[in-house]
Amino acid sequence: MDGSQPLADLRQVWRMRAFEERVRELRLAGDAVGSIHLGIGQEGVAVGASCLIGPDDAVFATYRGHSWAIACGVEPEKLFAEILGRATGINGGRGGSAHLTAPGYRFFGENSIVGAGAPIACGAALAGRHDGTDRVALTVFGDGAMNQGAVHEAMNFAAAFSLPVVFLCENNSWSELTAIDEMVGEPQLWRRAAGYGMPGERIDGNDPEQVRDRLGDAFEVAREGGGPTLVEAMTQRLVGHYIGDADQYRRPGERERDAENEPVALLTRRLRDAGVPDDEIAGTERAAREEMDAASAVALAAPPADPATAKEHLYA
Amino acid sequence: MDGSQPLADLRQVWRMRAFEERVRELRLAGDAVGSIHLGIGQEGVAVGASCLIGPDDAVFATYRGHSWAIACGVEPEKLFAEILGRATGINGGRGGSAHLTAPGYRFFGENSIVGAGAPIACGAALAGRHDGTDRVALTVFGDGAMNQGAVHEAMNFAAAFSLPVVFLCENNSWSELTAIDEMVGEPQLWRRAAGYGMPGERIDGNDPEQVRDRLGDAFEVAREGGGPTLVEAMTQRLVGHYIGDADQYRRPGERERDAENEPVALLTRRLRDAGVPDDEIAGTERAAREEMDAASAVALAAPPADPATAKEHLYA
Amino acid sequence: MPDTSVAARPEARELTYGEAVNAALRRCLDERPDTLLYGEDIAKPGGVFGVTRGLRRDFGDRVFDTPISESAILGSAVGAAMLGRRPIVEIMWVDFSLVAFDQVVNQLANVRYVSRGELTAPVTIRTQQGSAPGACAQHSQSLEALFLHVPGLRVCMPWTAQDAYDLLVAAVASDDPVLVIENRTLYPAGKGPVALGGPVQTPGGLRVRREGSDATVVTWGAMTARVLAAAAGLADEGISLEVLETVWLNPFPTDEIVASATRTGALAVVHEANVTGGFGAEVVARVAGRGVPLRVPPLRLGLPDTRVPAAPSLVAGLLPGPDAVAGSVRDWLRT
Amino acid sequence: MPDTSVAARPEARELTYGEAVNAALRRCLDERPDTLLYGEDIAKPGGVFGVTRGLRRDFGDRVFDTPISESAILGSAVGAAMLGRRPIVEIMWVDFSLVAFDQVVNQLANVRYVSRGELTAPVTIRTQQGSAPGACAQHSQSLEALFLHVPGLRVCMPWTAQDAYDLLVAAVASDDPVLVIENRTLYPAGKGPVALGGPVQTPGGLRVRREGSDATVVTWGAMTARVLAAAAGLADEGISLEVLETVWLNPFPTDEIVASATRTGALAVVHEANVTGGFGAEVVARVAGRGVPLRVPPLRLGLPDTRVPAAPSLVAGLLPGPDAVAGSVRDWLRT
Ligand SMILES: Cc1ncc(C[n+]2csc(CCOP(=O)(O)OP(=O)(O)O)c2C)c(N)n1
Ligand SMILES: Cc1ncc(C[n+]2csc(CCOP(=O)(O)OP(=O)(O)O)c2C)c(N)n1
Ligand SMILES: [Mg+2]
Ligand SMILES: [Mg+2]
Repeated sequence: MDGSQPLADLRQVWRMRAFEERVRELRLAGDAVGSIHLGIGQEGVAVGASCLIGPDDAVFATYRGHSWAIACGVEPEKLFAEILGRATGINGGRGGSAHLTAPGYRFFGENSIVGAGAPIACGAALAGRHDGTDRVALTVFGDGAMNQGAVHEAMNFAAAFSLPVVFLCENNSWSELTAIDEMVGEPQLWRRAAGYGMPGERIDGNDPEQVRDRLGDAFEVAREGGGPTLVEAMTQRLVGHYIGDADQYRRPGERERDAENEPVALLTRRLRDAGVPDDEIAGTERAAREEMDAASAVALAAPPADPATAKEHLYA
Repeated sequence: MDGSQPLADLRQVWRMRAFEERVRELRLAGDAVGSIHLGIGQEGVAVGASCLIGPDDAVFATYRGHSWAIACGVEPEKLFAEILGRATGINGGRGGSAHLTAPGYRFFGENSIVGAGAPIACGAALAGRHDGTDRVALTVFGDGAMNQGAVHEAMNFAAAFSLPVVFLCENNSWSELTAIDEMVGEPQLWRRAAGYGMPGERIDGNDPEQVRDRLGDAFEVAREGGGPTLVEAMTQRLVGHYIGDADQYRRPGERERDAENEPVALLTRRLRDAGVPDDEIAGTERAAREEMDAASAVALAAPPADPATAKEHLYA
Repeated sequence: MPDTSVAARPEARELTYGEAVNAALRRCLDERPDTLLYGEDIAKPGGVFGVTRGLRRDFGDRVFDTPISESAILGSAVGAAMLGRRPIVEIMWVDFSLVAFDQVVNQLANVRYVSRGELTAPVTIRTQQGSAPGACAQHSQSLEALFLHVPGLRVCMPWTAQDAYDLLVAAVASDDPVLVIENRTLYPAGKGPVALGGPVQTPGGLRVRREGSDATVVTWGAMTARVLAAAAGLADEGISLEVLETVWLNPFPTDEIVASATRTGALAVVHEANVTGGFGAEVVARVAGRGVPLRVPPLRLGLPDTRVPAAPSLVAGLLPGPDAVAGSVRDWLRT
Repeated sequence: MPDTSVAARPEARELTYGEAVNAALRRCLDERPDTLLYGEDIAKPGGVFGVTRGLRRDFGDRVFDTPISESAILGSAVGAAMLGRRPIVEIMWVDFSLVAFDQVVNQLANVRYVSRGELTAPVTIRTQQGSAPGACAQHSQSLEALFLHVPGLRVCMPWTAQDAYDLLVAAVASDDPVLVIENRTLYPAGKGPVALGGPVQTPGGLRVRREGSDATVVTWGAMTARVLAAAAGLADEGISLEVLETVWLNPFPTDEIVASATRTGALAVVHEANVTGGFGAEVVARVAGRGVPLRVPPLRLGLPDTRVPAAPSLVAGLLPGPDAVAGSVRDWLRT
């Protein structure tokens, strides 16, 4: 394998990670406030998915959705500004870290209610059936969300009507502070797909290549009228559930395993194996940090959202 | 096979059917009012289940639950009175046909919200884990209820905690006026069980013998700590969704097939094959009709629920 | 059910309330290709109350039945609306909306606000509510107050066949999400001339159902009939009630009600919902907050604070009928 | 978090609001073997706010974590209560209750009524709500009014650490279902002496937080602090407010409020919920309905009728702080 794709992937992983590490600094410094959920360690999924998302597609993410917004192409500056509550934020400060929305970028938003995005994605797919596009709706949620009624209803709804929805479960083993394997009778979550009459599979979410390939199949099936698929992407968050989570519930050996599997480690190994020079590899991180430093500086310089506008846009 | 069990079964089927046919007369005569949902044709399931329900068990049914109340041993007189809105009704007229409750009979009630009984049943099972009983909670619902979020949550909850719950889906092919097979991607509903990590199977709900046997296994597993099971009992309603439903949505050949499969037909054939005399078979119906005529007459003679009591029992 | 397909020509047709709803849906499906109509049993079977009959036949797969999955119904409506459709969805009984209330409150109502209007959610939710003989506690509630506490959501409650038509057409045309609360006891009722095809109205406004000078009675939904019957009876006794039916509850016609109460010097609100926390409290609070001088303390009538029993004799003891309304108003104005 | 395990001896301990909740739970688990405590992340991790720490360790499998399944949590609580348990369940944010609102309204609240007391549902639902800096629209609502429109359900909202303890103990002891709405901004706050182990209170009553003669201000929850700060400031200007904190909203202390408003001749209600359809309307309507003569029209303050934005600068422009409360009250009393 030639190194150009993994290098591009690593560059993207680093953009997401550098973005979130900068967000963490801003939160710890008090420039940003409130609950912020980082996806550090999980970037492989969004990176692998990004090139699959077509111009008419629609992405629905969760509160842990910064990387998905970046994957959809939203400028980091506007995301920083949003998280910082600035007037220049992508939603003028109304959404914040946990409710980002950028329809112009095919990013139909984060959702802070576990599972609620899945039925909404069904609607986006349904719209595509009537508006002449070949839209695929991608809904991303966590392992814990699999136990929420709305996700179940969405999966059946999509399967019954063969809607072009891709259900992407990012299984990071934890739902907040609780281990998913203690909260289900069958920890292989993808196995639920068969009951709905749709294909399902488990993939390595840390490998953008594999995500591109297998999630790509799901997109293709959906786009060609074959209906929904459930993809369970195994991954890990290297950080707490939210910034401030003491993160002390990890199991023995977990952190070591995670450190080995996470996408930066995986892609770095792959690049080395392909003979890409260390300096070029390190350059991906450097460039990303520079980009995010600059973007966050611009955001920080922007004025806070104007209170005088707070009542606007409630009704047409 | 000796004929005594099928004869007893037929007797029970007839009690349920005669009860409901009498309810229908009362509704059409205007003595009872409102939406009433009959389970005529589906009695095989409740008849087969009745002997499995132990003294500490708890049964949760739906609006189509008259037969389940009878299976739990509630006196038809009190059920008639309830459906007629009489003071002597099992709930003094507060529940009506669709919200009967008789905890003294292990009947923890009908529920008129599709799917809502399933999580409640989990709680009954949970209570059993702490109160020293070997309670099994039986929750009965329709095929359409399988698509309701609450049922999904309940199944996972029970499976995750190995709760002694038996999930019994009475699949009568129709959810109100809509065919279940058009509302799911996988019409073999029992196949959902595997995704939750619990056993599931499809059985003939028209045959009390088979219900007793297979549902009995599920009860036994649950009682011995083996956790929940999903049983899909195939059956049919021979009447409309509610009294007054014009019932014109049936598919070609459906009525004929249903008439052949329904429990009276099935048990009658079995009894004839076992050499039970026709007169004895016919006697089951006669006795049931007499019982229900008498019971309904008593109920009809009772006074209506007293409006002066309507505000009582809201709070402790 | 008569063919309501001529809706586009402005003309009056003899229709029941349910037929008027059908005519409105037909018009919307006809005039707006971006509409979708779906819900449980609404397409092939034509609805449990027969209200949507014929629409599947005439509009094909824009009209479809759904699984019993209210979160999927409402959630998909939110998503389809974000992506440019104009879904009209049915929640068969308002009571069932509670299994999916998140999609209304946390999702639908936030779309426009959070995106500063970049996204909109022009969803129409049709539902019906109210007490009918024999219905159980889970099928009898009047829940408009819950929705009226949700900024971002418009709410209306037609009582006449004409309003069943006009409000629904207005709801579908509105770029805001609108909840239309019908009443199942009215579907087969109220046959009379309904003007179809008229200009699309804007959400808002009220109906002066009766002019009067002794007291202002604000009411909505099926209670309007009881209030009007009470008012007719009281008129014979020389008590003159002004009856205002607030078909739109959001936006709410505060000014008109304040003006009427100022004129009559007395305010009563009558609704079918439980009194405590009902929207009657809001009406009273708005009028009181404007400092309207009232001769007598404002009166609220509704379902007392209990659950709803099934037996007709029990409900009758709870929900005020025309006589009870008249009696309460009489006693109130005499104090 | 200090060990709160000595709850049974009546003594005062220095506790935060969150620690007081913990102490109350500990006492209930200790004294009542029929209690169960469960919800998302509440057992092994001790809760996302650390409020339930140590209880799993000390009470074993009566305390457990659940899947993210609010319908299963609430529904199973209903069932367990029907069968003789006394479940205390947590809904992490009140906003999340909306995914399972059916289990509260259509199930829990009906149990006793429909069965005429043959079945009861002594469930305690603990949740928390309110606006905190940076929280998004889906994590910032104050929804007490929705629950207060549901007959059959008791509702309280503690503000002090002492009430966080007392109300919760009272809720668990009550044979009715009770919703206890806490406030996450208070968990780490309010460290002070909390009397533990005192007699179990009965639901009901209010707290006179400040006596005064110029106006009665009714408030609850975290707004109490803002109102008291405003009242302290206004006192320096010679405006004397009587501040009543209605820790129990159902049952509601109507008589006490009517008496106070009658004495002061002015009534304001301040809450964190949206104004329209908020429970402030009910308070005003009750006082108005009693014909209490008021010098000035009643005042309602709360979140204006919008959704809740995330940016602190935007929320600050919406939710009245102490100064805005003081300003509004000053203007109001001067008219
Ligand atoms: C309906 C609902 N219940 C509970 C929560 C609180 N909550 C937020 S994130 C979370 C855990 C979700 O876990 P998972 O789905 O695995 O996603 P992850 O956070 O791991 O990405 C919970 C319980 C919520 N936001 N919505
Ligand atoms: C949450 C909810 N949605 C919709 C309804 C209306 N409804 C009552 S019965 C029914 C059909 C249920 O079908 P199924 O589960 O197959 O049970 P069956 O009636 O066939 O016994 C529907 C949609 C309801 N009662 N509750
Ligand atoms: Mg997770
Ligand atoms: Mg069915």
